[in-house]
Amino acid sequence: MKNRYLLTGGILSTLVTSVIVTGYFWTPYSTTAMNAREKMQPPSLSHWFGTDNFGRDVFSRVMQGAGCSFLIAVLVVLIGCFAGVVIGSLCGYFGGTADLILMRICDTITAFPAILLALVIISIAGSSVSNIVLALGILFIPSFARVVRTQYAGIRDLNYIKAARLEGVSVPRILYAHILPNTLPVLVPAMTIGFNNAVLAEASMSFLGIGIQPPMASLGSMLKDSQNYLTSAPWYALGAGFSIVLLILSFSLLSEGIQVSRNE
Amino acid sequence: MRQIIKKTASLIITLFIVSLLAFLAFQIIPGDPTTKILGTSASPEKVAALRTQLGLDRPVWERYIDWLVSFLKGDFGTSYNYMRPVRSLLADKLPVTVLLTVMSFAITAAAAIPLGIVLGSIRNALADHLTMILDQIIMAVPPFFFGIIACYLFGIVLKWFLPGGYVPLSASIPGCLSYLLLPALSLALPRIAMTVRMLRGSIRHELTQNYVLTAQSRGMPLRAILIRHVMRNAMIPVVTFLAVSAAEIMTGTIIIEQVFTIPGIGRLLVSSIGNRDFPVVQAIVVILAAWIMIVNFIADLLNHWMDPRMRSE
Amino acid sequence: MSLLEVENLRVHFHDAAPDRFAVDGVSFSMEEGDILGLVGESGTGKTVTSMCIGGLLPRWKADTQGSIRLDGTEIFDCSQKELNEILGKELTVVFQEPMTSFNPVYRIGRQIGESLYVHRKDLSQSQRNELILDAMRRAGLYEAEEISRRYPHELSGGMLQRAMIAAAIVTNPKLLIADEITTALDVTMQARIIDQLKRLNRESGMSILFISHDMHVVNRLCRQVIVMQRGRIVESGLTKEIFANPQHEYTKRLIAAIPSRYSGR
Amino acid sequence: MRKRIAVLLTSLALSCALGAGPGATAVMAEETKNASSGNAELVVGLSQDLDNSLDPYQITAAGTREVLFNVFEGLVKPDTDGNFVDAVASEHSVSDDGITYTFTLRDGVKFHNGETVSADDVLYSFETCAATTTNTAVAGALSDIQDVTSSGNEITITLKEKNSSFLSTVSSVSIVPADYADQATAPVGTGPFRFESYSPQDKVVFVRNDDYYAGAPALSKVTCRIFEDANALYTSLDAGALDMALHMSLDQVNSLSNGYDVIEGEMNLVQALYLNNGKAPFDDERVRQALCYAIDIDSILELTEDGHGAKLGSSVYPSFTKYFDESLVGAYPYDPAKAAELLDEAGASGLSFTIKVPSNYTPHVDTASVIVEMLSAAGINASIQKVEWSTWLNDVYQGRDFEATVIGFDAAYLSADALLQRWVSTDSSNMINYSNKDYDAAIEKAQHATDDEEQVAAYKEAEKILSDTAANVYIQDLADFVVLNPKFTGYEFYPLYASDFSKIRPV
Repeated sequence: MKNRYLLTGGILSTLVTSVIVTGYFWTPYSTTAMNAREKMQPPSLSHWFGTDNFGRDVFSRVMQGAGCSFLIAVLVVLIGCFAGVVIGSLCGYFGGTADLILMRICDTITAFPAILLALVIISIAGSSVSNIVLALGILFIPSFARVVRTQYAGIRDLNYIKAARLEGVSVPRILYAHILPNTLPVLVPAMTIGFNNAVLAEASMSFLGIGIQPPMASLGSMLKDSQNYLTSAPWYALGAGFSIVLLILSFSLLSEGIQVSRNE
Repeated sequence: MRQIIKKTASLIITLFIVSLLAFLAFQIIPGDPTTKILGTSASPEKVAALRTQLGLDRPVWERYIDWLVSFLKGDFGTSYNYMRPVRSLLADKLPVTVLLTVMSFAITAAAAIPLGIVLGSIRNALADHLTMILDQIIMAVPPFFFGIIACYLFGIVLKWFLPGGYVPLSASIPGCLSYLLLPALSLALPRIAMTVRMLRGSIRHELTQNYVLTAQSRGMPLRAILIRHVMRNAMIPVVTFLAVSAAEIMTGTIIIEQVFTIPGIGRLLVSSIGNRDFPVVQAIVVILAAWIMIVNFIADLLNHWMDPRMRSE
Repeated sequence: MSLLEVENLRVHFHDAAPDRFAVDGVSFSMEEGDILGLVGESGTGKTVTSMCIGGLLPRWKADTQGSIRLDGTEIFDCSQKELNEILGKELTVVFQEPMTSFNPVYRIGRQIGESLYVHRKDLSQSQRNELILDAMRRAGLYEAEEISRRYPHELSGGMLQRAMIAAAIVTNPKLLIADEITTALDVTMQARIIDQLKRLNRESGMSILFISHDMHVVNRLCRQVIVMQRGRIVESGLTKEIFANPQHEYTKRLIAAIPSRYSGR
Repeated sequence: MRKRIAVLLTSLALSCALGAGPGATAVMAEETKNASSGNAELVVGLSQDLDNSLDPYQITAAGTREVLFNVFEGLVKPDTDGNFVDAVASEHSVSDDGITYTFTLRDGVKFHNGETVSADDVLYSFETCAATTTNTAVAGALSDIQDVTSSGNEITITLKEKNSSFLSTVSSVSIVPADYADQATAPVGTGPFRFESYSPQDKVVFVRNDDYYAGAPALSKVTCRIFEDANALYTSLDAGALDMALHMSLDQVNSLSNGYDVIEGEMNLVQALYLNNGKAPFDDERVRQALCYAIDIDSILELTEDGHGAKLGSSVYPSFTKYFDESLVGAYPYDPAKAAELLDEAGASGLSFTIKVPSNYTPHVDTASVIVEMLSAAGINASIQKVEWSTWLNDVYQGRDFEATVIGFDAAYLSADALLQRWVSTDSSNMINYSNKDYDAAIEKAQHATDDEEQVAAYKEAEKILSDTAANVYIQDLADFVVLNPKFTGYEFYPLYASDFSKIRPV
C-alpha cells in the first residue's frame, strides 16, 4: 500500500524546513523595518501575508517566527529526551529507591502548573530564548522519562540482556548500546509528539505574555499581537495561526508515515 | 489493596513537595504584593507596617508551616489582592472551571467513542485516510488559536454567541451552558482527535484476536460481539488516556479562560501570579496538582478494575 | 439423509495466484455419530474446509464454489442471520489456541455460557448456570464451580481446552468441528482430551470432524479418515484399513512420520 | 448499526452549533432590551480589575478611581473644563489671604444608605482621609491644614500657609458617612450612582441614586464587565456584548465593525522614554540629549497613533492648558547627526541599553518597539525587556533598577503638583533619580506662590529645566478613544482620569 503519509509528510516537512532555514539567512522584507505608509495592507503579490500594524511584512516575520518556534521546539525535545532517557533508563533498569525518588520528582513536575514554573525560571534569569528553552525542557522531561522507563523495565529481563550481563559487559554499554536502540520504535513517535507539544507550549507561553521578547517574534507571540486586529487585518492572525498548524502537521505526518512503514 | 495505600501515600508526598515548591517559587519571583495594595506612592514605613501585618517579614519556613497548618484546617488565608478569604473567592470560581472541564470531557467522550467505534469496525480505506488526515490537522490546531477564530467567526461574524458575555449559572442555566459550549469544544477538539485515533487502532487490533472468531462460531452477530467482547478490551488503553486528558483539560482552561473571558480559577491563577497574591496562587496550585494526581490515580484504578490480568500482579 | 454432505468444494483466496486453489474439489459426507478425521500436513486446506463448513470464511477474503449441506440446509445460501441460527446450536467449533480463544477480561463460566446466551434466551440465569456446570463436568472439569469463577490467564492450556470443549457441547450440537485442538497441548493432556471426545461421542451421539496433522491422534480417535494434500483428497476410508495398507505415497509418509514408540496398537 | 451511529453524530454536531445560537443571544438581549424605556441599562468594558479595596482613601489604581468617580464626591468636584464646582457643599469661598476656606453644606444631600450628610460626616471624612490615604501628595496637602471647624451647616478650614491648589485637594477628599466600617467591600458615598455588587474578575454593578441632589441620572443601571485581556475586551465589544469601552487603542477603533460611535479625547498622561538619571550611561546629560535628537517623535506618533497623539515637551499634558508650555514641544528636533556628535563628545558612541516595559500596556510596548527600531537605524543598540506589571512596579518604579522605560504618568488629582512634585530630588517616588537644585527651588516657589500668575510662571520654569536637562525623552499624550453604542449619547471627557456615567443618556 503506497505510504501516503510518508510521502505527504516528507514533502511537507522538507518544504517547511527549507522555508525555515532560508528564514535564518534571508527574508523577502526586513522583519523589523517599519513604515507607516504600508500599515495593514491586505495580502498582495508583494506581501503574501499582507502587513501588520507597523507596516512590517507578515510573511517574512512568519518565516523567522517559524524558525524561532522550530528552534525552540527542537532544543526542548532534545533536552527533554536526553534527560528523560538518562532518568528513565536508570529508573527502569535499576528500580528501587532511585526509581522511587526520580519518579516522584517527575510527578511533581507534571503536577506543577507549567506557567508558574516557566515564570520562575524567566524571572530569575530573564526571558531570553535559552531560558525559555530551559523552562520548557524541564517540563518535558517527565513524559520522556516515563516512556523510557517502561521500555527499559520491559527489556531489562530479556535473555539477551542477561547474556550481555553475564559476559561482563559494562552497565552503561548495556544501557545505551543494547537497550536504547530497542526503545527507538517508541522513542521516535514520542519525540514527534514532544515536538508538537513544544511548539504549542511555546505558543501558549507567548500568548500569556511570558514568551519571546520583541522585536524577536515567535509564531505564538505574533498570534497574540494579531488578535487585536482580527476584524481589520485577519490575515495577520490567520498567517501566524496556520503556520503553527502547518509546522506541527508536517512533522506529525512524517512521524505517522515512519510508523506506518515500520510496522508494515 | 497494598498498592492503593502505597499510591495514596506517594500522592500526598508529591502534593507536599508541589506546595513547597510553589511557596519557594514566590520567594524568587521579584515583585512584592504590598506595592499592589499600597500603591506606588506609599511611604516606606507604611510598606513595612503592612509587611509585618501580612507576616511577610517572618522566615520562609515559619510561614510555610503556618500556611500548611491553616490550609489543612481549611483556612486558605485571605487574598492580598481582593481582601477576601481565598475560600470564598474559590467558592465562586472553582465551579466555573470544573463545569468547563466536565463539559469539555463530556464532549470529548461523547464524540470520540461513537466515532472511534464506527471507524474501528468499518473496512473502508477512503474513510480511513480521510479521518487520519482530519485527525492530524485537528491535533495540530492550538486550542487558543481555535478559540480566537471561533470568537471571531461565531461571535462577530455569525453573532451566534457573544464573546465576553459570560452568563453565570445562577443567572440562567441554558445561557451559561450555551456560552461554555464553544470554549469546551476548543479544549475538547484535539483530545477528540487523539481518542478517536487510539480507539480505532485498539478496536482494529482486538478484532483480529481469536476470541472474536470463537464468538462468531457461537453464532453471535457482529454488533453483539463488538459491544459485549471487543469494546471491553478496546476501551482499556482509551480509558487511561481519557483520564489523563481530563487532567490536561483542567490545565488547558488557564488559557481558554483568557480567550473567552470566563471567571474561572485559570484566569484567577494568571492574574494572581501577576499580582503576587501568594495565598490565592498557593491554593490554586495545590488544587490543580491534587486534581492531576487524583485523575492519574483514578486512571490506575480503572486500569486495574478493567483488566483482570493487571490485578494478579 | 446424512448429517453433513460436502460436494465439489472449491475455495480461491483473492490475494492468491489465479490458478492456486486452497481447496480444489473436495467432496465427502458424514453420518450422525461419526468421528471423521481430516488429516494432512499444515497448509493442505484442512482448516479452510472446516472454516467453510462453519461459515466463518469472510466473503471479502475468498470466493467459494460447490455446496455444503448441514442437516439438509445449504450453508452457502444462508444469510448471515440464518447462519447465526445454526452456528453454536447445530454446529460448534473448537480452535487450536485455547489461551487466545478466550476473552481475557471475562470469567470462564460466563464465556462457556455464551452460546446459551445467544440461542437459549428462554432459559433463566440459574438454568443456564446448571447447564454450564454440567457441560464442564462432561468435558472433564470436575471442580466446575471453582474453575468457572477463574479468569483465562489463571488456567493451564489443557484446562482451557477442556473449557473450550465444554463451551462447544453446552448446547448439544449435532456436529463438533475440532481444528487441531491437541496440537498446542503436551502428550499426556492430548491423550486425556481424545478420550474425553470419545466418551462424549458415545454418550450424546455428537458427531465430530477432527482436523489434525498428527496421524497418531487420528488413529486413536477417528473411525474414518480423509487424507488431504494441496487442497485435494488423496485417500479416504476406515482408519484401520488406511493404517494397515496405505495406498497413496503421501499417506505412507504421514504414517511413517509417527515416532516409533506409538506405532503398532 | 453504522447508519444509526452516523445519525447520532450529525445530530450531535448540529446541536453543538445551534445550541450556541439561540440560547446565548436571547439572554444577552434581555440585558439591554429595555434600553429605550426610562430605566436604560449600560454595559461597560473595563480593561483592568478593580483595586483590592474600594475605600476612597485606599484606591491606588487609576482604573478604579475612574469608575468610583460616580460613587464618591468631595465638598467640591471638578467639571469637564478642570474648574471646581460645588458638590456636597452648596457654596464655597476663599479669604483674600488664601488661608481660610468656608463651605456651606448643601441641605438635603443624602448618602447612598439613606442617612443625610451632616457636618460631623465632613469632619470625620477630612480626619480619616488625612490619617489613612495612601496618596502621599494628598496627605502632604492635608497636613498643611491648621484646623477644620463646623457650626451648623458651615465648615471652615484654615491652613498654616497659603496653598493655591488646595481646592483640588478638597475635591479629592470624598465625603463618607462617619464610622461606616466596610467601605472597602461595600462603598457608600453621595455620588449619582450607588454601588450594588462586585464579583472579582467578573463584573461590578452600579445602580441609579434616585435622590441625587443634582437630579437622578438617565441610566438606571451600569454593569462594568472586567477583562484582563485587552483583545478579549475588544472582541466582546465588536460582537455587541458591551455598550461602551474606555481607553481603546486607535488600531482597535479603526478595525471595529459594529458601527459604534467613537469619541476622541486625550488619555491625560505623559508618555515618555524615562531615563534613569542616577545610572550610567544616562547620568551624562549629553547622552540624554543625544537620545532626544535621535528619536523622531513625529514618526512615533505616525506609527503608533496614526498622528492622533498630542506631542508634549515636558511632564505636563496639553489638555492641562493652565500649566502647559507650548514652546517646549519642539525643543529637540529630529537630528541624528547632532545625536551622534553628542554621543562622541560624551564618549558613549557604541551606546547600548535595555528598555524595561510593562507587558500589559500595549501602547507603551508598541512605542518601545518603534524607538528600538529607530535607534538601531542611528547606530544605537537598544533592546526591549517586557516584564509583568508587578515586576515593573517592583524593579523599575520602586527599585529604580532600570536603564530606560516607557510608561505614562497621569495626575492623581487635578493640579500641576501631581505631575511635577514627583521629580523633586527628595521625593520618594522620584523614579528616574532626577536631582536638580534649580528644579527643586522652582517647585518650592510654585507651591508657596502668593498669586496665580506667579505660581504658573514657577511651574513653567520647572518644566523648562526638565526639558533643557533632557531629563527624559518626552513623546506624547496618547489619544484616548471611548466607543459607545449609538443607542446612547452624552459621554464627555474630563481633564483627569475619570469617566462620568451620569452624563450618558439613551438617544
